[in-house]
Amino acid sequence: MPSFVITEKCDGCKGQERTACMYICPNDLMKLDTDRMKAFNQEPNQCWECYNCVKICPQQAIEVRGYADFNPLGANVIPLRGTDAIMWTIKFRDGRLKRFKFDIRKTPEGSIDPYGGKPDPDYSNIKEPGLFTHHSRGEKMPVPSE
Amino acid sequence: MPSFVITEKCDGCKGQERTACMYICPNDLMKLDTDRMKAFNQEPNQCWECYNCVKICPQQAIEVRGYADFNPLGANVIPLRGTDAIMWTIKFRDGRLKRFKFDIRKTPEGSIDPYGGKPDPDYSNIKEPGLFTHHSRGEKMPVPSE
Amino acid sequence: MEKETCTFSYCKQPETTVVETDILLIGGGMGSCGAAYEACKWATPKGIKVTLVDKAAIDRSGAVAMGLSAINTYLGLNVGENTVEDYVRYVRGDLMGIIRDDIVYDVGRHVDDSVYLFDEWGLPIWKQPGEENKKLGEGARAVRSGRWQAMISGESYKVIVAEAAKKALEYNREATGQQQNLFERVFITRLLLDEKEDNRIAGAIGISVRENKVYLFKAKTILNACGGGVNTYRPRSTDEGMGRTWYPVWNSSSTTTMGVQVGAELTLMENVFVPTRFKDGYGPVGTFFLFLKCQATNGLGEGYVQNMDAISKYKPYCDMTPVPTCLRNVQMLEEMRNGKGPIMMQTAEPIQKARAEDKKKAKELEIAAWEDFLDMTIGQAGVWASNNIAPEEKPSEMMPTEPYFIGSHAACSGFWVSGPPDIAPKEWQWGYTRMTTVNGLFTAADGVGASGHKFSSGSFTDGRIAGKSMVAFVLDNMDYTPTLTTTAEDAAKELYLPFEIFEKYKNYTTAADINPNYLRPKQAQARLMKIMDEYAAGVSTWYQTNKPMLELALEKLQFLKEDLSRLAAEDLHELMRCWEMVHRLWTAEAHVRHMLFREETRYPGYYFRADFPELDDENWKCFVNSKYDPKTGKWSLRKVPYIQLVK
Amino acid sequence: MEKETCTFSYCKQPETTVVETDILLIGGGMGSCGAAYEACKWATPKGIKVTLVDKAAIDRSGAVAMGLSAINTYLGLNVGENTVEDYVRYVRGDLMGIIRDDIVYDVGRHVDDSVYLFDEWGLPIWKQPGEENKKLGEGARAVRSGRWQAMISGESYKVIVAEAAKKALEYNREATGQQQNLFERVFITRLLLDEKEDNRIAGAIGISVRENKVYLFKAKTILNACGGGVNTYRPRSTDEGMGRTWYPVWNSSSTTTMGVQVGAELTLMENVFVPTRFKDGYGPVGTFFLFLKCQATNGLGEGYVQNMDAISKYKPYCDMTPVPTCLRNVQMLEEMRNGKGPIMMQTAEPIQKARAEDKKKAKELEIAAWEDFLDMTIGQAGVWASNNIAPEEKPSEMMPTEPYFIGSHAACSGFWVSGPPDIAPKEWQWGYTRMTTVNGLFTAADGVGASGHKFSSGSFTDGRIAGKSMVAFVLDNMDYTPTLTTTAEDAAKELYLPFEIFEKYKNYTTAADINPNYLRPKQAQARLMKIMDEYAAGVSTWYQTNKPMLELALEKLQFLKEDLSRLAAEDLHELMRCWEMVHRLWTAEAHVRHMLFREETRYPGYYFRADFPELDDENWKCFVNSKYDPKTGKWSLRKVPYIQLVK
Ligand SMILES: Cc1cc2c(cc1C)N(S(=O)(=O)O)[C@@H]1C(=O)NC(=O)N=C1N2C[C@H](O)[C@H](O)[C@H](O)COP(=O)(O)OP(=O)(O)OC[C@H]1O[C@@H](n2cnc3c(N)ncnc32)[C@H](O)[C@@H]1O
Ligand SMILES: Cc1cc2c(cc1C)N(S(=O)(=O)O)[C@@H]1C(=O)NC(=O)N=C1N2C[C@H](O)[C@H](O)[C@H](O)COP(=O)(O)OP(=O)(O)OC[C@H]1O[C@@H](n2cnc3c(N)ncnc32)[C@H](O)[C@@H]1O
Ligand SMILES: Nc1ncnc2c1ncn2[C@@H]1O[C@H](COP(=O)(O)O)[C@@H](O)[C@H]1O
Ligand SMILES: Nc1ncnc2c1ncn2[C@@H]1O[C@H](COP(=O)(O)O)[C@@H](O)[C@H]1O
Ligand SMILES: Nc1ncnc2c1ncn2[C@@H]1O[C@H](COP(=O)(O)O)[C@@H](O)[C@H]1O
Ligand code: SF4
Ligand code: SF4
Ligand code: SF4
Ligand code: SF4
Ligand code: NA
Repeated sequence: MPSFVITEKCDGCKGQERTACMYICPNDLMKLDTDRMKAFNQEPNQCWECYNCVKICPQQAIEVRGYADFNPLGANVIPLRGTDAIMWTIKFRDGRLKRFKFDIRKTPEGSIDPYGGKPDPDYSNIKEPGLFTHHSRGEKMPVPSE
Repeated sequence: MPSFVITEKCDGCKGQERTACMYICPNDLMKLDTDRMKAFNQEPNQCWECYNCVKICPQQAIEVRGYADFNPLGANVIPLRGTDAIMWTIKFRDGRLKRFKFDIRKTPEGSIDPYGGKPDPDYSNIKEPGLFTHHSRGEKMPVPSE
Repeated sequence: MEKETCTFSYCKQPETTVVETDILLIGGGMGSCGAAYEACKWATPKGIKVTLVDKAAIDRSGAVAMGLSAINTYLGLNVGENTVEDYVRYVRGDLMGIIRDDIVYDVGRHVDDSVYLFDEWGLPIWKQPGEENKKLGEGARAVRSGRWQAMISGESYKVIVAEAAKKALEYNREATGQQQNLFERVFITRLLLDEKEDNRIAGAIGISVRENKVYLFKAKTILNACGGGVNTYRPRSTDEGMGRTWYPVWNSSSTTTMGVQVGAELTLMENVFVPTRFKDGYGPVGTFFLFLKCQATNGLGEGYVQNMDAISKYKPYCDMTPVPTCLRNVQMLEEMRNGKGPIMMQTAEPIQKARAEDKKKAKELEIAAWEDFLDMTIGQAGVWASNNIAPEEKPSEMMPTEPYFIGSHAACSGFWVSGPPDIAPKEWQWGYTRMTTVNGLFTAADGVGASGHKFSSGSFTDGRIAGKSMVAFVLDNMDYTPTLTTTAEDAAKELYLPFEIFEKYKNYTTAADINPNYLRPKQAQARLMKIMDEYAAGVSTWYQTNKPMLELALEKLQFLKEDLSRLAAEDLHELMRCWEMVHRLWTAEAHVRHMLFREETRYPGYYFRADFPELDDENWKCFVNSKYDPKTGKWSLRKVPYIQLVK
Repeated sequence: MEKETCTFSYCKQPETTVVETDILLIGGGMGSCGAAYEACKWATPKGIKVTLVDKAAIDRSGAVAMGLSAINTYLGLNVGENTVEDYVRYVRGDLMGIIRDDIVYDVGRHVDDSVYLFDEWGLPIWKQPGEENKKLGEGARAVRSGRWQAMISGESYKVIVAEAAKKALEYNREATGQQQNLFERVFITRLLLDEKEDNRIAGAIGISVRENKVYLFKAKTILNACGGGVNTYRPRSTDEGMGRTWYPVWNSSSTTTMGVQVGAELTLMENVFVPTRFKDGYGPVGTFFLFLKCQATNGLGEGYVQNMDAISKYKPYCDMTPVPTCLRNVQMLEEMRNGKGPIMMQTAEPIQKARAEDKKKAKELEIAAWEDFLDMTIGQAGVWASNNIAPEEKPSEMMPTEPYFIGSHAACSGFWVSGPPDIAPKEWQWGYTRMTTVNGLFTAADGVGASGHKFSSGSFTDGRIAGKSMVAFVLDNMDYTPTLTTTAEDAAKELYLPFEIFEKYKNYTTAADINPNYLRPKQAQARLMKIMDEYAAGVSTWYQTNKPMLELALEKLQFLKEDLSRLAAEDLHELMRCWEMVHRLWTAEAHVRHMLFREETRYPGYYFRADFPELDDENWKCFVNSKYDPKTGKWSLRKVPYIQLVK
C-alpha cells in the first residue's frame, strides 16, 4: 500500500522549508516537487505503509493504495488521528464499510515531564544494577536464585 | 544484460523516421528521445539481451551491461556482425579476452529465391499429405507402419 | 469499482484501417513464416490473398530472434538415420505417454524437407567432414549432437527464414494486387467470430505500436501462431534480470488466449515447460549434454543423473531412453530439495580430457561451448565473462527455470486440432488439418497441443502444413464473406480504453505510478506472477500445488481479471503491454483449471499435484481438453481418450 | 575496474561539521530513546554531554514507527505474575538453549520499570476491569494476551517515548551548554577508532539526508543502536510490495556492520528471524494465537500445530512450553513442503463461538483483531479490505517471511557484550555492561546478541542500562580526548564518492539506470537479495543451505563488495541508500560466515544446514563468535562455551 498524494489537496505545506510528510517519513520517501509545490512518494516500493505521512498531513492529501503485488483494487483504509484517539474508516473492495476508534494516548501531547517527581541519581549506585528509578524507590535488584 | 546506448556515438540514425534499433527490437524497447535525437532502452527489465539492436546499430552505439541482478561489473560481450560472419570479443571481469568468429550465412543477404527452381503446385494433392516440394520431388509420404 | 468506457473524452481518437484478405497469418515466427512460404505458393495462382501481421519485425521476431545453435528436429530420413515411427516413440516417451500420434507423425514425415530449404537458403548447417559442400537434400549428413539434433551456426536463422517468407508474401501481394500484405508492429488483441454463422472465424482487431492506428482485419481463415507464453510465473530473477527468461520474454500467451476467447478447444493445457538451464543466464543445456558430453553433478560432486531411485515410481516412463525431460528435472529437484545443491554442469572435464588426446579437438569443444551461447543466449556468455568463468576451467551452475507455456519443445500445451486426414482417427479430424474446433481458425507450432518436440524446424513445417490446409479451406469457401461483430470505431474504443483511463486519472495523484483508479500493466504483471508462483506450482513451492491452492489461485485471478478493466497506458508501448497482460491472464486461468481437473501428477518435474502425487495411467492416461464458451462465459473440461497409432 | 576516488571534480563539495560530545547515541529507536532517558539523568549533573543522531525523525523512527499493539515483555513482578528466573527459562527455551543468561536476567529484572514509565507518560495500556485508573507501578494488573505480553492501544507508542527522550536530551543540552544535541536526518555510515589507542572508539562520520553536509562526531563513548536488518534477503513480494516487510524496511543492518568494521565481536550471527506472519500483509500473529485463541490449520483443515512428529527430533527443545518459535515454523513448513498448504489462521471460529455466548465479547474480539493490525501493520488491514475478508467470516492465510536480523524478538543475533557485573561470570565481563569488545563502544536492544525476547519494552530498558553504563564509563575516562583517523574533509571525499561517480559517468549512456561504469543502490540490492535468497537459506530453498552453497555465497558477496566501490547516487536520498547497501552487505557476509562455521542445525525453521540436518547439543551447544580484524581485513570465528546461570 504505497502512499500517494492527491494533487488537488496538497498545498506543499504552504511553502514551509520542510513539509510535514518529508519531516515524518521514517524512510525518507516523501519529496517535494518544488516546481509544482506538490509532494510525492519517490520510492514507492520501499514504502512500509506506516501511514505516518497520511496521519500527519494537514491537508489530508495523502492516502495509500494497496501494494499492487497482492492487493486487488477498490478498497481503502483511512485514518483521522486526533490528540487522544484515532478514527479508522475501512472500505472493502465490495463496498462494505467498517469504522473503528482507538485510544492513542492518555496525556496531552507535549505534557510529559520525564524526570518530574523523580529524585536525583545516587552515583554510588552507578556500577550497581538498577536504574535511577529503581534506586529512587529503594528497590533491591534480584540476582538469579540458586 | 540490458542494452544501453552510448550517448556520444548515437546519432539518432540521422533523423530517419524509424531508427534501426527501434525497427529491430523484438520487444519494442528502443525509443528515440526526439529532443536529444538519442535512442534509449525504455524498459530495461524486459530486455532479453538478444543483441539485435547492438548488431544492427550503424554507429555501434549500443552495448549491453550484464543484468544487475546477477552479473558482477567489468565484463563485456561485443559483436561485430558482417554479411557472412560475426565476430565476438569477450572481456572477462578479470580482464581476460576471448575472440570468436562464427558463420552466419552462406548466401549473400537478399539473394534467396524461395520458389526458384521449384515447379508449381499440383492442386490434386492439396488435401493429401506432403508439401509442394515433396510433391515436386514425387516423394510419397509414409504412414505409420502396422 | 465502476466500469469505465472509452469515449475519447480524454485520449486522442486513433485512425482506423480495415484490411480485407483471404488468409490472415497472425504472428511472424517460425510457424507463420512456414505458413507464408507454403500458402503463398498454393494461394497465389488461385488469386487468394495472404496477409501476415506481426507485433515485431519478422527479421528478428519470436523465439528465434537471437538465433539458435541447433536444429533439434531433423530425422535424416533420406540417409536412413531414423524412422518416423522412432520419432513418434521418442516424443511420446518424453511427454509421458500422451501425444497426438497422428500430428507428431505428420511433423516427422514432413520436417526434413524444411531443413533442406534452410540449407538451400544459406543457413550454416554443420556437415560431416568431407560433405561440407553437399546439401542435405542431396544426401549430405549433418553433424549430430544427439539423435535428432543437427548442429548449426544459427545466428541469422530467423533473418534467413524471414527473407524467404517476405519474398513469398511479396510474390502473393504483387500477383493478387494487394497494397500491403505484411504488417509489422501491429499487435493483434482479439479474434472476431462471424456475426451470422456460429463458431466461425471472421476477423481480428489490433493496434499499431508505432502510430495511433487501430486495425480491423477481415479474413476467410486465420492462422493463430503467436508463439508460447512467458512472464506468467514469477521468474527467478525479479528485478532488472527478469528480462532474462529462457523462452523469449515477449512471447505473451497471445496464441492461447485469442483462441480460447473465441471458443477454441484446448488440450493438455496443464502441461507447462520447466527446462533445466544454466543458472541466471538460462543458457540451454542440450549441446553440453549431447555434444560436449558433460556430466552433471550435485553439490557433493555426485553424478545424480544416474540416480534412478528418484524417478523409479514413474513407470514405465522412467525406463525410457532418453529419460523424459520432466523426470530429469525430478532427479535434479530431488537433489536440490534434499539440500544437495548446487547442481553443476562439469564443462571442464570433457575439454580437459580432449586436450590430453587432441588439442585441436579440445579447442573445437571450447569454441562450440561459447558458440552455443553466442548463437542463442548471449546473456549466458555474459554471465561467464562477468564471473570469470571459462568453461574449460570451471563448472557452471544449473537450475530449473520458472514455468513457460510452449507447444513445440519438450512440452505440449496448445489447441486441439484436426489431424492429417490420411492417418488421423476419425475422432481427431473434422476437416482441415491444424484447424482448431472453430471453423476457419487454424494454429501451428507452439499453438498445436499434444505434439511437442517440433522445435524450430518442426514449427516451420507445422506452419507449412497449416498454410497449405488453409488454402484448401479457402478453395472450399470461396464465396464466404465475413460479417464482423464489431466496427473499426468500436474496436478503437475497446482497444484505447487504457489510454482513456490513464488520461482521465493521471493528474489525480502527484506520481503517475501510484493511483487508486488504475493499474499499470507492470503492476498487473507483478500480481499475476505472484499468484501463479505461490499458488499454481511456481518456483517458490518447488513446483508443488494442490486443490485448495489452485482454488485460491482461481479466486485471485478472478479479482485480477476484474481489475484488468482498469489497466492504464501512457503510450503505445504500454498499450501493447496492457493487452499482453490480458493475454497472459486468460492463459494462466486455463492452465490452473487444467491442473485442477487432472487429479494425478502426470508431469512430475514440471509440476506436482501434491494431493495426487502419483502418476495414474489407469485413470488419467488421456488428454484433458477444455473450452471456454464465449456466449455463456463458462468453462468446461473433459477427458479425451488417448489413441495409439504408432506401436 | 579501476578504483574511483572523489576529488569533487564532478560533484559539489559538501559543507562539513565537526561535533564534539561525550556520549554519542547512534539511532533514535527504542534502545536509544531509553539510553537518552537514563543517560541524561546521570550525565547532566556531572556536565557530561549527550548527543543523539537518527537517520529519521525520532517521533516515528525505527521499528515502532507505526505503533505496536502489545508490550511483549512485561513480567508483572510487583503483582507476582512471574519471576525473573521464569523469564530466563522461557527465553532460553525459545532460543534453543543458548542465551546469555546474565543479560536476559538483567533485562528481566529491570524491564517492568520501563513499562511503568510508559504508563505514566500516557501510553494506553489495557488494565484489568476495575483497575483502569490505577497505574501498573501502583499494582494495577495488565490485560494479558500471553504470559509475558500486555495489550496496549499503541498507535502513538513511539511518539510518546520520543517525547520523553527529546525532553531528556533538551535537559542535558541546556545544562551542558550544547548548541544542538539531537541530529535528525543524519545517517551514520561508519565508526572511527582512536588513532593513538588500540581498539578504542573515538567517533563517527555520516551524511545529512537533507542538505549537502557531512558530519564528523567525536565522542568518548558511543552507543551503536541502529536496530536490525531488513532487505538482505529477497522478500516474498518482489515488486512494489517489497516494501511490506514485517520488520521495518528501513532497518538496514547499520548496527551490525558499523560494529563489525571497527572489530567488535559478534555472537550467534547465524541466528536469523523468520517469523510466521499473515501472508502478504505480514500482520503479526501473537494476538491471534494468544488473545483470540485462534486455531491454525493446514490446507486439509487439520490443526497441524498438534503434530509433534515434525519436530520430535529436536529434543529437548521440542518439549518446551511454548514450543520454540523456530520449531513452530518447522511444523508449518512441514505441511507446506508436503504440499499441504495453504496454512490458515481460523479467525472466524473464536469470534463465532463468542457470538453464541456473549455478543459484546464477540464484538470486542473482532475489534481487537482489527486494532492489532491498525496499531502496527496497517497494510494487513488493507489486505483484508481489498480481498473482502472480514475476520469473523473468513480465515486468513499465513506464511513464514523472508529472514531478518533482529536481536530483540524471538531471535538473538548481535554483539558479544560485557554482562552485568553482579551476575555475569568473569568470562562475560570486561568492564561496563553492554560494552562491546571495543573499548567505549556500547550497544543495546537489537544490537545485543544472545538475548532475545526483549521486544519494545526490553529494548528501551536495555538502552537505559547501556546509557547508565556509558555514564560510568565517561566518569572513569574524563581525561580521554579522541584522536580521529580521518578529517572531515577526507570523510566528505569518502562519503560523497557515489555522487562523484554518478556525475562523472551519468552522461556516458542515454539512460541513467543502465551504465557499465556504476551500480545504483537498488541494483546492488537486487543482487544481494538474490545471492542471499538462493545460496544462504532464503525462501526460495525453503530456508535450506549447505557448505558448497555458502561458499558460493561468499564468492559472490566478494564480487559484490568490490562492485560497491562503484555505487552511484543522484541525490541525498540515494546517497543514503548507497551506504545502507554497504551496511547490508557486511552483515550478510557475517551471517554467511557464521552459518558456515556452525556445523549443525541449531535453529530449524529459521534455517537448515542440509548437510548437518541434526541439532547437535554435544558439539554445538555453544555460542559462535566472530570478529573482523580491521587491520588485516581477516575474519576469525570461534566457539564460546555456554554457561548456565539460571537452572
Ligand atoms: C527461445 C529459444 C527457442 C529454442 C531454443 C532456444 C531458445 C533460447 N532451442 S534449445 O533450447 O533447444 O536450445 C532450440 C534449438 O536449439 N533448436 C530448435 O530447433 N528450436 C529451439 N527453440 C524452439 C523454437 O525456437 C520454437 O520451437 C519455435 O520458434 C516456435 O515457433 P512459433 O510457434 O512460430 O513461435 P515464435 O516465437 O517463433 O513466433 C511467434 C510470433 O508471434 C508474434 N506475436 C506474438 N504475439 C502477437 C500478437 N498478439 N500479434 C501479432 N504478433 C504476435 C511474435 O512477434 C512472433 O513473430
Ligand atoms: C516492526 C515491529 C516490531 C515489533 C512488533 C511488530 C512490528 C511490526 N511486535 S510483534 O511482531 O511481536 O507484534 C512487537 C510487539 O507487538 N510488542 C513489542 O514489545 N515489540 C514488538 N516489536 C519489536 C520492537 O519494535 C523492537 O524490539 C524494538 O523496536 C527494537 O529497538 P531498537 O533496537 O532500538 O531498534 P529500532 O528499530 O527501534 O531503532 C533503530 C533506530 O536506528 C535509526 N538508524 C538506523 N540506522 C541508522 C544510521 N545508520 N544512522 C543513524 N540512525 C540510524 C533508526 O532510524 C531508528 O531510530
Ligand atoms: N571493483 C572491481 N571491479 C571489477 N573487477 C574487479 C574489481 N575488484 C576486483 N576485480 C576483479 O576481480 C578478480 C578478483 O580480484 P582480487 O580479489 O582483487 O584479486 C580480479 O579479476 C579483479 O580484476
Ligand atoms: N540430457 C539429455 N538427454 C537427451 N536429450 C537431451 C538432454 N538434454 C537436452 N536434450 C535434448 O537436446 C535438445 C536441446 O535441449 P535443450 O538445450 O535442453 O533445449 C532437445 O532436443 C532436448 O530434448
Ligand atoms: N503460538 C504462540 N505461542 C506462544 N507464544 C506466541 C505464539 N505466537 C506468538 N507468540 C508470542 O506472542 C508475541 C507476539 O508474537 P508475534 O505476533 O508472532 O510477534 C511474542 O512474544 C511471541 O513470542
Ligand atoms: S504534508 Fe500534505 S500538504 Fe504537506 S506537502 Fe505533504 S502531502 Fe502536501
Ligand atoms: S506510509 Fe510511511 S513509509 Fe510510506 S511514505 Fe508514508 S511515512 Fe513513508
Ligand atoms: S540504431 Fe544506433 S545510431 Fe540509430 S538511433 Fe539506435 S542507437 Fe542511435
Ligand atoms: S538486446 Fe534485444 S531485447 Fe534488448 S533492447 Fe536490444 S533488441 Fe531489444
Ligand atoms: Na492493541
